[in-house]
Amino acid sequence: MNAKEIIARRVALDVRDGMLVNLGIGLPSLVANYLPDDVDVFFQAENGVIGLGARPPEGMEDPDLTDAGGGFVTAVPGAASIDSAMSFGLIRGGHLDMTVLGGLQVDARGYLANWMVPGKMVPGMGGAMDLVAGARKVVVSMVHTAKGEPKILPECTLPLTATRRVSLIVTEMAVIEPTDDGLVLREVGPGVSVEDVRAATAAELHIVGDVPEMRLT
Amino acid sequence: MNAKEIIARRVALDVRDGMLVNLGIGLPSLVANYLPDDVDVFFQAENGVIGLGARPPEGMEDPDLTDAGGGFVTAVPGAASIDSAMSFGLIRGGHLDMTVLGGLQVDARGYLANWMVPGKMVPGMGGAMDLVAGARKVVVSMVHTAKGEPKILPECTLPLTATRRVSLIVTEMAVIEPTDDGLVLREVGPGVSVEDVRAATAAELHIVGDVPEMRLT
Amino acid sequence: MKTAKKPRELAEMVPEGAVLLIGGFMAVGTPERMIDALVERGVGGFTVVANDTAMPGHGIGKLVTAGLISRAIVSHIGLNPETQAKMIAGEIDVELVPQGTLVERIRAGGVGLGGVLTATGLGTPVADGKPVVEVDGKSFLLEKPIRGDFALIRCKHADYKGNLDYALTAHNFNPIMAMAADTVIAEPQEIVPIGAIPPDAVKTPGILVDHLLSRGN
Amino acid sequence: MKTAKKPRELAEMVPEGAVLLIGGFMAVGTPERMIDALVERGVGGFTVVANDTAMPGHGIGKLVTAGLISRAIVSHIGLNPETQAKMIAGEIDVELVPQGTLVERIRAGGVGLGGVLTATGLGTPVADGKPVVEVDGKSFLLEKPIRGDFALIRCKHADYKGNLDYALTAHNFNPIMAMAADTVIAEPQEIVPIGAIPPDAVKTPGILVDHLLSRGN
Repeated sequence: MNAKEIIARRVALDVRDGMLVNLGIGLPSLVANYLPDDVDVFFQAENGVIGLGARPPEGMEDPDLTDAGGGFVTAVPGAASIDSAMSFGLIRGGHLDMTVLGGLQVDARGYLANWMVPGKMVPGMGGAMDLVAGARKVVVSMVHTAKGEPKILPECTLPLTATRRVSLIVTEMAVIEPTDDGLVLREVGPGVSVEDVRAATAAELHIVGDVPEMRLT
Repeated sequence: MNAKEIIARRVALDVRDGMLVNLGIGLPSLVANYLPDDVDVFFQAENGVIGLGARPPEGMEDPDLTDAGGGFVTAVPGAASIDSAMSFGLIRGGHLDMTVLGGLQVDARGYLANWMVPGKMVPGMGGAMDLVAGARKVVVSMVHTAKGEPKILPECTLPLTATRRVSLIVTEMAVIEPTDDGLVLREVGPGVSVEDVRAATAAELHIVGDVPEMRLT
Repeated sequence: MKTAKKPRELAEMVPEGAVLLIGGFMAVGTPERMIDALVERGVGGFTVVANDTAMPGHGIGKLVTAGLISRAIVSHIGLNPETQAKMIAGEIDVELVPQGTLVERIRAGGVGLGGVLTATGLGTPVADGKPVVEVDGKSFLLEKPIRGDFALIRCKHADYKGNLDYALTAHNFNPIMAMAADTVIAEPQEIVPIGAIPPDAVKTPGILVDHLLSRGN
Repeated sequence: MKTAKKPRELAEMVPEGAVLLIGGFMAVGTPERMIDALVERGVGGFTVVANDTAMPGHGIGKLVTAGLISRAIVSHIGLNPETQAKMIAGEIDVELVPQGTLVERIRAGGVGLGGVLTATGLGTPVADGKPVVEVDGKSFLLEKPIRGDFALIRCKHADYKGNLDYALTAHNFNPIMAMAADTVIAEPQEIVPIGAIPPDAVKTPGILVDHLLSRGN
């Protein structure tokens, strides 16, 4: 099982029945593939649909129905179209139960940086800042290191996405919860030791009792 | 012709083709009766309809379609339902071309008081403050005096509705325009002299040249 | 899938002293059966946020008569002499808010904004004690967000997912209030199958709605 | 009754240096024929306010390629390398705004509010130089309203009165932008008779719309 699948499977376990969930483009979008059948959730795409469905069958694409990455999608029964003011009203107003976002860096305060690398990559923040500021639960899903370098740092060196603490960091090596006391290591990845995680993490990790291996189903 | 009809007829002459117009309850609502046939306007009721029509035929009332006074109305072809946020968004955002409101007092600054008499009548401002603050053209339509006492004063003694200068005051005796230089008497009522108007007005009136008698058709 | 609950069951969820956002404009678009259930239960001390207190015997007027309201945040009480009498007697604390400001304050509460900057009310008693913020040389009142413990919503249709639509001038405050309360109770005129309200016709997405009022009592 | 005008006629109304609000999200819900007409005309120096600059060859991307944009106020440019290159070369001045803040700033411009108070962007580069306002002990950024000289709107249907509706995720910024410009030009997929869009289905009332793009070129 590759890193991305581990991450997506683990995040999927935190999705509860009845939630409204936003999945970011890329890795986060994989989470939808691993939801248990008995979990009934609405996926939201910030460009304006509640009740996002899978890719449509060939030839049935509607140019007026895409996800936030611009890809063709379907709408599930009971879906609703909304404009951008309503979409971000729901996000900012705390009506979005969970957002799953990619990350470039997360720090000991639980602050996320995921929208620019000065002088190198300035795509813009899109909806990321509103999502991190407003969603009830913010899950950062990312591979643990970038070219061997830690992405979980004492303090982000990249511009922050928000100064709100994220709820959970899920990587292929660990599940980490930012708390008032700093980052707490809640679970380790399959076959990964606590020491492995420490070695790949630049921020201090707090360990409370035994750290279980993450479940993936 | 009674005072109210004179006022309504005179205000109706200022309604132009294509305008979006809000008529207050009572005297202002009479304006709709005197519009020339060739003027195509949309009436708006702040409770949520653009394209307000006349009272429905007996038995065809819809409890979900009323004007801002709670009376049954119809909707004209091309009407739109809007919620209160949109309704007042249009008013506050300058999309309403003209509002016609009743008045208790107007003063030399062109400030209107029309929503309460302390200790006596506290109905609440409803939409009046937003209408006066936001409409492009604010026309105050009222009888010139109350029980013989002037209603056009040097300064309002009642709580103001807004500190925005109204566009025009129309009474059965006069058409008065508040300007940077004070109140300018633009027209006199049928059979009314400039001196009659001055005698019934407590605020100073400026006269520029000959003051014509108001047209009523 | 939402469940539909009987009026009595829903009324019992509402504790003494709760803050209730109640839709409607002079009882048009007001959830009358929910109000009847609250009156029958007799628990009160409510803070009611609404456009107005309607008329005795109608909508919110029934809560006034039953003595269940201790505070009212409204734009208008002019058509309900009982509200005025109780206000003068000190039985109901009335805060009068301009209608456009009121709906925008509720929207701000629902969409996670810190307040509303409006010119409406400047220079009037509405401005007393409120901060004035300058933006590009213009002055605006800073009005605070409003949220409720419960929103009582009247709608035309609800589907089994809780998606709502509204009819004509019965929209008014309903779609806005549906965003701004911890628990949202909708009283539909009809409950229809999923899909009967197409995505583009949904005005309140079902994820905002907690409970539907059942057809029967 | 509105008149429908040819793309060339409408493009000629747009002067050099105009501020254009352009609907769409990665070119979904973007008025492509209006953009083609602007490219063909070749007058530029525009400030474009939009969610993003799409991709080369699509929507706003065509304005970028043609060199008609001198300033862009957008939430995302990540999918258009030409925008990034022109930004680095100093040919386009790019202001990046969080998506929820951007749409709310445009709404504020349209509905006459003095600004937007949002927690989004606090503690990030977005906050640089902006006032922070405290409300009940919480901090919010004060973001200014945005208005355009023109709004270019894509819709599903328009009727002869200019009432508009939208489809699925092609709503996005369009209904909000239709409130916030001096001149509003709508590009409908279909023009339909009055009444074909029922009052409850109208999302942009015709009184907001100045011009419809004709069916043919």
